[in-house]
Amino acid sequence: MPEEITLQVARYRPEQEDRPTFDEYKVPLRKDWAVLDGLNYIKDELDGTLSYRWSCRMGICGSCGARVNGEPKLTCGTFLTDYAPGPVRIEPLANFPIIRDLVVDLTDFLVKLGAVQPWLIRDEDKPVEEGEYLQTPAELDEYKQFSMCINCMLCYSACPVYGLDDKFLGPAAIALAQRYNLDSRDEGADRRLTVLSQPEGVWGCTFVGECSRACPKGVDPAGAIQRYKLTAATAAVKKLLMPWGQR
Amino acid sequence: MTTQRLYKPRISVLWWLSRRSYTLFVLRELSSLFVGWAVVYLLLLIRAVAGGPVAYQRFLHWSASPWAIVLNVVTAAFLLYHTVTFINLTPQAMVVQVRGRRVPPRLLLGPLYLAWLVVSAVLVWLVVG
Amino acid sequence: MWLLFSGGGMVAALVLPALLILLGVVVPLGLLGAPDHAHLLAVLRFPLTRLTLLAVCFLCLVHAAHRFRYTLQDGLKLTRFDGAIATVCYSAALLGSAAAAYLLFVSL
Amino acid sequence: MSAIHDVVIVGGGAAGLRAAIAVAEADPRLSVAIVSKVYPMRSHTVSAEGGAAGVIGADDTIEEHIYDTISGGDWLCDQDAVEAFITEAPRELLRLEHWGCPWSREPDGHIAVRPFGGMKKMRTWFAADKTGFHLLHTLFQTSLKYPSVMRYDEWHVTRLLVDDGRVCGVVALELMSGRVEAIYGKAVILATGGCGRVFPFTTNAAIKTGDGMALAYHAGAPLKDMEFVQYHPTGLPFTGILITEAARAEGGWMLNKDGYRYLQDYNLGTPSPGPVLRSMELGPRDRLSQAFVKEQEKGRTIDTPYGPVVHLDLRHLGEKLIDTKLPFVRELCHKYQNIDPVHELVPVRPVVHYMMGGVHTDINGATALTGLYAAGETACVSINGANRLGSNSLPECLVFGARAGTAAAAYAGAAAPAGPAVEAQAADEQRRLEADLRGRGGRERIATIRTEMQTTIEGAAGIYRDGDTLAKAADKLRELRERAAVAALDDASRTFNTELTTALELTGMIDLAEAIVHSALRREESRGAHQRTDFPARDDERFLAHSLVYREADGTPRVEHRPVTITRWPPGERVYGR
Ligand SMILES: Cc1cc2nc3c(=O)[nH]c(=O)nc-3n(C[C@H](O)[C@H](O)[C@H](O)COP(=O)(O)OP(=O)(O)OC[C@H]3O[C@@H](n4cnc5c(N)ncnc54)[C@H](O)[C@@H]3O)c2cc1C
Ligand code: SF4
Ligand code: F3S
Ligand code: FES
Repeated sequence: MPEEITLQVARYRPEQEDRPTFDEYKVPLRKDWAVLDGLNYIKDELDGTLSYRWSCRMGICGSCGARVNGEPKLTCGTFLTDYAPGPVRIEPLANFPIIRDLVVDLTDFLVKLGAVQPWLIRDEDKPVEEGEYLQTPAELDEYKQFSMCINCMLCYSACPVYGLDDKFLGPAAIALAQRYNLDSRDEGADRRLTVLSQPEGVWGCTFVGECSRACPKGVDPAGAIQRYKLTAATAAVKKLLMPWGQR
Repeated sequence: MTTQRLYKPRISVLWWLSRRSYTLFVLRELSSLFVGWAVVYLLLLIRAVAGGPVAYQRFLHWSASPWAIVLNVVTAAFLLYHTVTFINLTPQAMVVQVRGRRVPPRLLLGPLYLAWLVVSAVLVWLVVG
Repeated sequence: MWLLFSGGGMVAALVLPALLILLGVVVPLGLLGAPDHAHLLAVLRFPLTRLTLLAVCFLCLVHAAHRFRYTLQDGLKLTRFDGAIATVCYSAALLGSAAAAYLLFVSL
Repeated sequence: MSAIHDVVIVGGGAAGLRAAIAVAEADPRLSVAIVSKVYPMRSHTVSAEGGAAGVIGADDTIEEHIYDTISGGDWLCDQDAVEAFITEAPRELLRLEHWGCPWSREPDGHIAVRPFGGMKKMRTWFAADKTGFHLLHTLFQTSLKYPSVMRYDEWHVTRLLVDDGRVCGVVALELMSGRVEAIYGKAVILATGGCGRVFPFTTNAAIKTGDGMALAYHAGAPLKDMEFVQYHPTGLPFTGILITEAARAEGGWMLNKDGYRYLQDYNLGTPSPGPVLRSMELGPRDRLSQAFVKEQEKGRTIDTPYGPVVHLDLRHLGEKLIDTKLPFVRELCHKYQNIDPVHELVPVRPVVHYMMGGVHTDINGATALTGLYAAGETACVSINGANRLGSNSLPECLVFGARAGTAAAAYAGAAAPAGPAVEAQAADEQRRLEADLRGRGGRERIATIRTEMQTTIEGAAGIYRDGDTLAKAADKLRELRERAAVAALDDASRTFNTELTTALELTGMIDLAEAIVHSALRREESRGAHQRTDFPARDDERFLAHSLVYREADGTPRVEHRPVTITRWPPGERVYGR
């Protein structure tokens, strides 16, 4: 195994340049080093000006996403040896505005997340004193997969539709809406319907399916969206047939 | 005070060439053109049949011309691609419950392909008779 | 709309390949003798066939139109012209279906 | 430009979010700001795996959970605080259920509980082994529904504004733009988590640099019981990634080099095939980590490039149980260690995990400074004493987050706005950061100083400590404090300058390292996680007391002691395995 590997890291220094460029660094190639360890080595030993996000380095906080050789990945869970002998190209996630180097602006997603009302909605809250809402393991399984999203944004980076039209709600936001819709304790599906059934909601998705392939947590947002299309379409037909019907 | 200068990447018109999976996707979507053509072709055939034996012969003759055959071979390929992708994606989009339990997606593929075979066989039988 | 689209997709997936391969490739190449005219006419005149064929044509065309609309928009970055593209695509599908109806129920 | 709120909360982890919701529910007219250096859902709470304790079973009682906690903490807990905590924990966990947290369930739909280390009954609620993740996302998503809660995402707080002994806001750096702003609040709640990153080998995320503790310490509030640092017995070598205690609670075994369940040699009970509460592998963390060091001394550990390890054996649990109850453990082992615990032994070693100490608060989260509150790992209400029990920390964040929120709301409703003096302080701080960006004179790399600090503190304040080493470490840290103040910065940019924030974090961490070392030096006894080889016995005569550490004007720490609150549980022997 070679001793070193070259990382080509995308740099964007807004105070100095108009567009991203690449800088090359040589970092040690060790068996258990993730791409993130390589970046940390650069930051600590070679060049303190490189900016990127990370925190948990155990694949759960969702902050360290970047494109590694073009594929959206969690850099803490992607190993350098898999790319030996290199070089490895590291770029910020696609489809987001770049703030600096590997750091992208996620404001858009947070606005959309709020818009789908990702919280438990009840017609009537049960007082805490009366204990838990019952939920069988099977009911839990119904939505569990969609509750695994770590908001890492790899799916947004992979989805060409989001890249073309940033009004599209996007995979993770819709999957999270489905997470609550499918929760047996929730009664807010109607309220979310208005947001999700807009043209920029589920209908924006053309089922490219890349989102699910990119997702490191097996959330399958593509599946969530297609399933929701059926729900939304049925609701629309119902409304057409019974315009005055119950809510 | 500072001014924020975000770099907004732009997608090129040829984005779908940038990754193999994107290209496959666009090909899948383009199959729609050939679905359209297949329907038109069938309609032409029906018109020929309606027009009597002579018209029908003329149609058969025309359909054996090289360019018609090439077009139809390409169409056939796209239609097959459409069928395979469509069937493979169906379980992802649909959840089937049997006795309150979710059927594992893989198990759904079997019946779908079977249905395809059965429908095809019936059609062939109808046409060839 | 989407229900029609996916319904059409499914119909297209199940029905079209066999028909087209048979009638568009195998028969013209002479690998199989062409079905005779009387037989086809009989099959086509059967009312159930007419209805089914109309449904198949309609669904498949809608499916194709819908998909092609998005392909144009995304593939060529034409989202701005969505309105126009949509009108053209769906009109074409409707026209095709009307032609099918005419052929199946009037000409035959 | 500067912003004015009623309550400013620093930190968006479990404690911070719970506090924000508490304020919003107490009085919707109060404006709440959550200022966090990372997006709230990235907070370290996300990494918690095992679960959250709260009495729910029919066979369990509040009384027993209190006793487990107090004895687990080697009688250094304030008993009134523990009582309040244990009583309120179940209700907080239920509230979370009502907000949608996907707790694991029994077949009949009720909440399921699992055993945990040091607990006599099964009372740990869990969401598979991603409890913290689900808890944090539930809180974050729920917080989105309150219009009075405003967020400052990726704003790094660098200073507390203090007007005549009263805290009335913070100064923060917006990472994206480099702006430095004052964010005023009648009350400020610190919820910035622990400081595991002071140590070289830790389960803690990169953001756990103890900023809140350092901020409070600088502003004049004392820190409490800083010498109590929890080592978790099962971390993966190299990465320090945690293998949750739940792995042992479900029946995992600790084996030494000879495949022997060595814990039986350390007064922790006798082995039996299944898990036994408060015994063997389910003993408390301090005792398990200490047993590891003894095994190492006897040469019965296994050597690896990343130091000695023992083995965690899960193979007998079977694939099915591992996949339903410990899927994340399997995922982590597979990804980061390239082994499959269904068939292979997992190499583990003790790793720094949790700070029992923190900003000294009362039972409502109020600190020694008016208007300043603290909650979560950054605070020390004194429910954890000398050793925290696993799964007590998440409910602590909830219970005391809520209490601090309610108390701060009540205070802010009545308090007067800040005086003009603080504006000058804010301007001062702006100038300081500007100057840092223009260069600091020094030449040393931040990473060099950080590494020296980490090795120093690990050598002196590890699992076992002694007076001489601690005294030497204290000197070394003083020197590092000076070097860090001028360490070089490569990066002069204002946009997302993570080197600047790293430098700010480092100076805070050195302060905390000094606080740890000085508190440890003064505590001449062994208790819980603090083991002195030169004073191996517990000394209730002199040290049934909390350490309080204050910062002198020149930066040196001054340690005082104050008595522990004992109500109904007189100090006794810690008995496990019997
Ligand atoms: C791997 C692991 C597993 C664990 N498992 C369990 C378990 O199973 N059960 C259990 O009970 N406990 C567990 N714990 C402990 C528990 O997770 C933590 O103690 C708890 O999550 C701390 O929460 P917090 O809200 O206090 O802080 P955190 O979640 O750490 O949040 C800190 C917040 O403060 C912000 N912040 C920090 N500094 C600044 C600054 N300068 N300016 C602005 N914002 C700032 C951060 O952005 C962040 O939002 C575990 C801990 C670890 C490390
Ligand atoms: S759906 Fe998957 S890829 Fe998308 S944000 Fe969530 S975890 Fe990441
Ligand atoms: S990649 Fe995009 S188009 Fe749909 S299936 Fe996924 S959201
Ligand atoms: S660092 Fe947290 S997901 Fe990679």
